[in-house]
Amino acid sequence: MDLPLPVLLSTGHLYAVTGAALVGLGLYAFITLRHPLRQLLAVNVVGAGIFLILGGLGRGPDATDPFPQALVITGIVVAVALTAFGAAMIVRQAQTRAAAKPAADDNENPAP
Amino acid sequence: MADWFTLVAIFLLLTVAAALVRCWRGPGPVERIMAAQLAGTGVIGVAVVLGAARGDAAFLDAALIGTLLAAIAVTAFVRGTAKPGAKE
Amino acid sequence: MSWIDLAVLALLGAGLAFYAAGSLGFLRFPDTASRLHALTKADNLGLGLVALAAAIYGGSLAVAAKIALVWLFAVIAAGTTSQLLARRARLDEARLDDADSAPDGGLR
Amino acid sequence: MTFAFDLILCLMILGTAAIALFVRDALAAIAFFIAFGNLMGLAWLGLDAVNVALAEIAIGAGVTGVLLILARARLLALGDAATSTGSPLLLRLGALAACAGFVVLLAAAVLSIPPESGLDRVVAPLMPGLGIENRVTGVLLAFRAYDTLLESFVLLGALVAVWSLAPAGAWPGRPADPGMADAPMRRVAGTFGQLLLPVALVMAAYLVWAGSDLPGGAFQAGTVLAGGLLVAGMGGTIGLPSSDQPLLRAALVLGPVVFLAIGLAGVAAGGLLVYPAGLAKALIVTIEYTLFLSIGVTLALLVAGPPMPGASDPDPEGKG
Repeated sequence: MDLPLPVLLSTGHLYAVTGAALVGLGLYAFITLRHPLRQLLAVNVVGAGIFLILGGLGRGPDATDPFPQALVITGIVVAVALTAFGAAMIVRQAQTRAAAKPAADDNENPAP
Repeated sequence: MADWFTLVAIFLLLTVAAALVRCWRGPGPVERIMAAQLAGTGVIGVAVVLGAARGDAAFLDAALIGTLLAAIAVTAFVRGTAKPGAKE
Repeated sequence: MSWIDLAVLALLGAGLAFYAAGSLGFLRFPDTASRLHALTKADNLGLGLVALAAAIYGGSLAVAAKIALVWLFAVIAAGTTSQLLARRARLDEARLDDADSAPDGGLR
Repeated sequence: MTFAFDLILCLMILGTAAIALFVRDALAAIAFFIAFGNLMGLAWLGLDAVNVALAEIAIGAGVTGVLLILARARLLALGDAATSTGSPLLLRLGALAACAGFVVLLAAAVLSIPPESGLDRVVAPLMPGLGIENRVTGVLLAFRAYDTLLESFVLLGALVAVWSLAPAGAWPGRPADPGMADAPMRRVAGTFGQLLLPVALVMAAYLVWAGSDLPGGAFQAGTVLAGGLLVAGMGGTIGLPSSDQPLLRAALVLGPVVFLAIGLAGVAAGGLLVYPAGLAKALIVTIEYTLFLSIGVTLALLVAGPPMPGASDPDPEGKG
């Protein structure tokens, strides 16, 4: 039961192009979003895109290349460590800001 | 037969998409986290089915890790915004 | 199409039906509790049926045992999360009704 | 047929990423980002890269999700709802044009390179020398062991950086109590944590042991362990240790130091990180087990965040 679907791209290329699109998406978001937590998300999307490019290009017709896999695993773990550091900095910045002006805190910030 | 499993994998992806529609529309935050969890269950289903389609038992390890960590996001979310040590 | 293939296909169909029902219910039901109901029960039954189909098709006992483990933990995780989410939803509703509740702690 | 699956999956990945970035509400963004992490795990399964799928699902859907949810909750408690506010139109248009052009160039470059698993043929003949069959673990811990060694120190460095963010006077206390204030929730999460932690330990040990021949490895196992520790912490089953506890610090540095020691000992066998002929598998498994413990504890503490003054500190001397 083989659906007559046109195979435009090889599997590797399809995922690699998706990775390229993710990199562009993440970059655009990083430039235009103002809030640091959202920019942290954008950086993660750029990273995921780059990993997908590496992984996609390593997917030959018969086997999957172990080298990009190893690089991507290392990249994912380092990315989560730096995301944790980024998130801790963002929270810490918000705390110092909140501590700096406790009086004007309630009415100035819009209720969520 | 493997094609049938891949077809099921595609349908499971579509149910994940349906869950994400609720995540988009969901009025309250609880719906959103439920949608994320439903996406997780869907992904676990797809991992099991894809493993069967490709005859690779290692996919089940991915599904197993998915189930173990499925509850972690929800547990973090339900804590709410209690300040450290402050009562709810 | 041997008998086993038919059984696998039937299980796949049933599993898919429950998945679809669960997701559709999650999409269409009016309030949080009923959505939680749809999400937790239907989806996990769908996963169980699909997993059973994969186990039968997989053939070896080790694969079937691991699939059973996957389903067991999925059910436990679903049970826990539905309890926690239901409690969270109730707390949020209680906080909405309180006249004097401080807005900052709310999760709206 | 598999092309249809890959195509739909890629479209969903792009869709969830776009929504995760541009939806107004912060929690919706994080929920979509968790779905994005799950779908990325499937993408790696689609590429038959199971080792990476294990890491992506454990980290993308697990650890990063918790990290962002806790960060958002803390920001909300400070009155910052982290909603994404737009930026001037001119900036948006300029950025859109630049990024679109960049994507076209990047895609063209990527399409000009035929996907090839060339290095697989280079690695394959060397594997019998190591005594393990998982080529990714072979690359990670033998052929490119240097990167993995540095990475384990990067993780340690990230934790030191996070700890350095502790407010004045909070050092060397405990991170903010991840437990739940609401009693019924704490009971449910507590019992779940009591069940999940041992299972996560067994699963992680299995992943490390299987990692030499089947997909798995220290990083995936460490992430599963971190997930188990976090759920147990949030359920109140275990308390987070104070940052100056000697046992904790030993666990943190155990992995990197053992890795470095074995690497330096390799100098006798011919060069940094060279494993003597017969011992390769034994050394690799030793490194993996110590590394997995350190990664698990480090990731859990990275998510828990810097020590906070408000956190209850039953034994102020930090004897623990």
